[in-house]
Amino acid sequence: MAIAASFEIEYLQYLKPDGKLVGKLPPAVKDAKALLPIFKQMLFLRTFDGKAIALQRTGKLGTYAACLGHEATHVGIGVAMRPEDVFAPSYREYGAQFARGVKPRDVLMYWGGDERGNDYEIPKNDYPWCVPISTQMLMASGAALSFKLRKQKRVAVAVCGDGGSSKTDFYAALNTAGAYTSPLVLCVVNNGWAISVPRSAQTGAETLAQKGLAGGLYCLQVDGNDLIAVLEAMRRATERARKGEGGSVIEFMTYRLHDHTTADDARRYRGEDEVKAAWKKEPFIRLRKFLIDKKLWSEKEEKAWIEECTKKVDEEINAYLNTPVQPVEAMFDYLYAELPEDLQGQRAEALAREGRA
Amino acid sequence: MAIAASFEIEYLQYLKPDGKLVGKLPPAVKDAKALLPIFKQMLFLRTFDGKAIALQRTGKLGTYAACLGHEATHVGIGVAMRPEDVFAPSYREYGAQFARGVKPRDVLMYWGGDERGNDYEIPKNDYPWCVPISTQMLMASGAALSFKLRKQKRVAVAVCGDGGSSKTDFYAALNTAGAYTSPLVLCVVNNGWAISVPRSAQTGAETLAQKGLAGGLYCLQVDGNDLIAVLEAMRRATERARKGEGGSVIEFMTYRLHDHTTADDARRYRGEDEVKAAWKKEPFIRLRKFLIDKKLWSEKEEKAWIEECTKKVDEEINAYLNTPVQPVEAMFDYLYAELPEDLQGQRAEALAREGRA
Amino acid sequence: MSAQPITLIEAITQALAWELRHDDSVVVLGEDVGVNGGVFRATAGLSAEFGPERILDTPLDETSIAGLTVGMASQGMRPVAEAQFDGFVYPMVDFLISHAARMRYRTRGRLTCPMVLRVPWGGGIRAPEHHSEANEAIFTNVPGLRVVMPSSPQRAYGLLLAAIRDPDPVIYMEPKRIYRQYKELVPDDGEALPLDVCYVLRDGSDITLVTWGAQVKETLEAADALAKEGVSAEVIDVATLTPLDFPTIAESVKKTGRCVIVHEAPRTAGFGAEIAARIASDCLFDLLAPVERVTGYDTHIPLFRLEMKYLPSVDKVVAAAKRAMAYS
Amino acid sequence: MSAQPITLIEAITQALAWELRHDDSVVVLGEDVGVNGGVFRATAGLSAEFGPERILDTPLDETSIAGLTVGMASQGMRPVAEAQFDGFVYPMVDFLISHAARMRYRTRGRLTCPMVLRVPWGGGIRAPEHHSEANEAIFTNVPGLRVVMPSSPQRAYGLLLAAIRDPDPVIYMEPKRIYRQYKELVPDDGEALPLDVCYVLRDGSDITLVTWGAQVKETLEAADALAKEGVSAEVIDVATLTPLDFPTIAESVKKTGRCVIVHEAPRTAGFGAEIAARIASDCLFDLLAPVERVTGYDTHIPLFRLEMKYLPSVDKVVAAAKRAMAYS
Ligand SMILES: Cc1ncc(C[n+]2csc(CCOP(=O)(O)OP(=O)(O)O)c2C)c(N)n1
Ligand SMILES: Cc1ncc(C[n+]2csc(CCOP(=O)(O)OP(=O)(O)O)c2C)c(N)n1
Ligand SMILES: [Mg+2]
Ligand SMILES: [Mg+2]
Repeated sequence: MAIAASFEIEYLQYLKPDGKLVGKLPPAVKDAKALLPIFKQMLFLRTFDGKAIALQRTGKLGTYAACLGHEATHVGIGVAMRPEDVFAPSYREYGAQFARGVKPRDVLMYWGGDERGNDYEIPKNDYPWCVPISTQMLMASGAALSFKLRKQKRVAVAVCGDGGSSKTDFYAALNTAGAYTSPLVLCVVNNGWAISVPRSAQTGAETLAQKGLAGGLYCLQVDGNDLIAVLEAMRRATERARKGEGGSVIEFMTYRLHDHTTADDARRYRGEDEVKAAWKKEPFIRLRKFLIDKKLWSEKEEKAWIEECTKKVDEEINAYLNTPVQPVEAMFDYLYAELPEDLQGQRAEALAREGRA
Repeated sequence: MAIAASFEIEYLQYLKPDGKLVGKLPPAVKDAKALLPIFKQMLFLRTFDGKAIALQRTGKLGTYAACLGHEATHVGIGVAMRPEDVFAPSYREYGAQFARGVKPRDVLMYWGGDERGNDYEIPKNDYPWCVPISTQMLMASGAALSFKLRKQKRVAVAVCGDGGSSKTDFYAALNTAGAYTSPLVLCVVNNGWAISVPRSAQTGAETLAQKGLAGGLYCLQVDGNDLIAVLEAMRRATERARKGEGGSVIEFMTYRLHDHTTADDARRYRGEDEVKAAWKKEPFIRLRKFLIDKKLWSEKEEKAWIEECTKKVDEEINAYLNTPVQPVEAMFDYLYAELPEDLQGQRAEALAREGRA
Repeated sequence: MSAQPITLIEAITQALAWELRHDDSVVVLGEDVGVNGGVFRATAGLSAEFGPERILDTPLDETSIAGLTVGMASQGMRPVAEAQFDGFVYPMVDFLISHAARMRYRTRGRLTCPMVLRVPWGGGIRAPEHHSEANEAIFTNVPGLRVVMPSSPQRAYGLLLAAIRDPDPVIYMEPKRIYRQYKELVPDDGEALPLDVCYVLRDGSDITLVTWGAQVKETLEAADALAKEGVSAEVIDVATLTPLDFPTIAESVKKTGRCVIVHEAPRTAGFGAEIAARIASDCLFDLLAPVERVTGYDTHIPLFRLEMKYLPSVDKVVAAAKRAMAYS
Repeated sequence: MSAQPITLIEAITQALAWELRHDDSVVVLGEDVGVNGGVFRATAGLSAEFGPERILDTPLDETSIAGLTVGMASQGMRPVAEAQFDGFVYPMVDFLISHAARMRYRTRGRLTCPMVLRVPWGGGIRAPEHHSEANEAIFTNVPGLRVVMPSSPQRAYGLLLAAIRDPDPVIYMEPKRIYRQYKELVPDDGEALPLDVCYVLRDGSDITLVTWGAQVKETLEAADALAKEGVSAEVIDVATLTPLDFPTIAESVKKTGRCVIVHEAPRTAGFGAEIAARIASDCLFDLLAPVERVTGYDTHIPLFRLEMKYLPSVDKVVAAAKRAMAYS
């Protein structure tokens, strides 16, 4: 039997759900201490997430997509990047965005129905939240190509979900990254569900990581609830990219512990048992245990830190709630660099309707 | 190192370019004799192709896409199918279509600028020529899904090129076939070029066959100039499909010996040497030698058969040339099952302009 | 007769269920349409009644949905696909234009494409980005399609049945803002409504108000308001945009001499332009006043803090009608 | 000054080369645009001059082309993408509408999308299916885009330079039927033409003929024919469809009182509807005759044996103008 090609896809896990290390620390985490600030970011994220849900429930926010359970993956992706890199999120990766400088108030503004949530100062070149599934993956491929053409040592990192890995744009992203050997890292956050559709219904592929083979990319599957595995996967992929060795697809195995969004009711389509089991593998338990075992963290410190987080998030919420609505002409003023004459009448009409002629 | 998944992609070749058998005949070809009628069809195809090019050169046909060099793949795909199966061609696979009952005059009508070329009686349910690259692949996935839902033991077979394997629709086709385990055979005819773009620029993937892994499909790479390998690959894939085991991607390695179409000039972008080398591996030389070695064929027989082919093709050309143009109302009469009232005025206007009010 | 009055979206579910029961070749497909019953619950209960082989969850890809739908339709099934929101139809455009609209034309009738694409359409529900678009104009310049938009539970039921039974592809756009706005008795009798008719919802003699979809409500309210001021407005629900029943509109405008067209999409090159253009051609000498369009502005519908300022409103319609009435 | 008169397509090549030379951030991408120089030869010679890092062959996928283009543009490059034919832009629609047209709007100006999509447009060259479509209407209802169509070598040059330099996305549709129809001196001086102007190509007093793209030629010929019969026709080349310079059209129609709009796309909901609608609103009382549209029929452009019967022609335009002249 002649063989045209053969492949192996590696699976990375360092920290098991019980907090025990498998083997030794990988190059991405030379010192366990380095995990501490990231763990604290994860805690901040969870605090934020809970408060945002509460805000929506009380009518002060629009539909909101929680990130409960994804914290290791999201924050890990964000901290693994350099400031000059470009991040292309879907709509859930606040953890990565916070690590890059986006403010919680921006997130709230966006879900609060205000475009200014996308107008953060840092990170200046990152992509805004992206509602059309996986189109960010392909835009990121364009960004990566632009880095390569301009000989910049920058990496484009994009995130989609397990559902998003079925989208044609995802394939276009990996195919173009492969064709141009461009510095692109495609992160597939496999949280088991795309709204009500389970991972098993999305594709016949055994892993989502292997989709990268379709474009000749480097493929990895990792435990996305294991911060260490996330960091190591990102190190490998971004280093390859920066060295000009091309793109990667990384599948992060995690679980969506919340409803899809606040507009969803997951009880319609998934069992309690599955969720309960997933709670045992969520990313904090193991990392907390690991850090406490190493004497790097304590319950007391955690309590104090969460209080700090709460205060900070409340400040952000207030900033959001106190931001006045944009004036009506904002509808027109960001459409083109200069408002075309053809639209000036409509703008004037809108102003006149506000008694601001 | 933990492994998440591993894969091997087989390469099939039975008849080497010099006509020597590698190993023994595969299950698809129990008896060498069975190759003879197929070889004759291939000869018919080459006769037709040459005449069609000549017709275009003399202004009697529009742009035409030749199939020179693809005969083993095209005819092999066609003969491997059953009448009740459905075929979805791109725009070049006359060999497969003839095997299924399409008439040469239909092909000529189509390239001659007449929609009636798509209105053949047999095969009633096959898809028409498809200009938007690879969209036929996804329609075929829909057809395959419909067979599965209706519990029909039919297979949908679709063909695209190496260029077409970059198209998002191709990925959608394989992903949906995998998700639904539907009876779909995706044939990628890798002839080295997509107009001026070489295979190497389409993707970073080592093989095009491996793209099927993205959807968990059965993947094969075969020598597409080796009729026996083509037949065996099709046997495997259609049998799997008919048994409910799901879809396949087969990459047929061949070469486009002609310009992309009669509107193209390949000398602009590829060297003579490459073409010369490819001529040595084209599908007739080896098969003819094999059949003559087996005493199943002779030069004399070939000469006689080609004369027959020529006569038959000329008849078809005459039928095409003698078909009057459709009346102007044909523009309207196949748009909806019944012409909506809103359009009747325009139809009347068009008739009136012909003095046929 | 449905024992209880039902909403527009319930009427859609009722029509789907009727046709699934009566025609084996009908299947429903889309993202989350199965067990979950669709994000708007249009397919609620269908999976339980008809099973996963008739109600198919699809992988998350609109190109796939469109391509599978065309593929199935051309092989004799009658698929009813759902786009989860208006903003997600763009990846379907290629299959709709290049294949659905041409299958019959291209093959001289050998293959056809009896499919429906259901699209929850339009703004006003405080939804995220891309969940509020009025993009019917993408399809109205495409021959071979029908573009249909119901504006009441009864019409939703009858027009959806007609759409599914139609031998050609239909884009069926559902004004999501009025999915649950009010209830109506909708007999579950399998009676389809014609797809080539504009509905005169209110007779009037002074001015013709032409609209479709969610704006039917505001337009009827505007007619009420105008009536109080002594202006008799005729209200037409276009219902099927293309192919258009223009004679009904023309007849009305010839009678009233004035016309305001109301729609949610951006004004420039919105479908209102077509209606105004036909009036300028066929009713020119009947017009007493310029034809006005009350529409969304020529900008993207803003996120929800501003969206109501973007949408046509009762007072915008009334103001336009009064401007028209000032001519005599 | 180009020493020799050049064709429209040569003017496009000249504009691309100028801008590639003068702006490092400009790159060209598309299928076969590299060594092959494009299927229409619009990029002939560019790969040799600027190399494969500025002139990029893409994999065969229009979604990829659109997505890469938006991705590059939003990171500070100025990509000029090519769709090989009009019939292949549909897979690009999602990126153009959902991202290109909204990048600035969505981010309040933080990111922008200075890109151009070049689209060989329209019929009449005896090409295969999907190589002859007039689909500008897909884009004209989309805020945030500019839709531009040149109709002469000089305008092709100046408008393409403007399109590339424009800070927002431009769909630049090239009437392929007149790519090589005639030559003009086109100074290679890097001078752009304005994108917000309709061009009055011929002054007249009896009737206004409004058109764009390939039909400019037939329309000018019709004006000649009408002149012979004593009818003075003003001819306007719209050139930039959106945002539209309607004042130029209105001024003319107010003067002449008659208007015929000529375009190749299907009539219903074609862009001609918008122009007619605006006339019905803003010039109603100046009109002496109904506004007529001479257009493609509301059907797909047929394969080439019939296509000339589908397209607007000189005599169709003349006949419409004469019908308008019959009113007084
Ligand atoms: C093109 C498109 N289609 C449909 C939707 C509606 N939608 C929003 S999120 C979602 C599921 C996404 O699942 P997945 O990719 O797994 O990401 P997750 O939400 O689980 O993070 C769907 C269908 C959308 N936003 N865009
Ligand atoms: C969507 C689309 N884009 C572009 C084209 C123009 N085009 C026709 S054939 C072709 C190359 C196809 O190459 P390949 O898929 O390798 O098939 P081959 O012609 O070699 O058989 C291109 C770009 C098209 N027909 N459809
Ligand atoms: Mg998911
Ligand atoms: Mg090829």
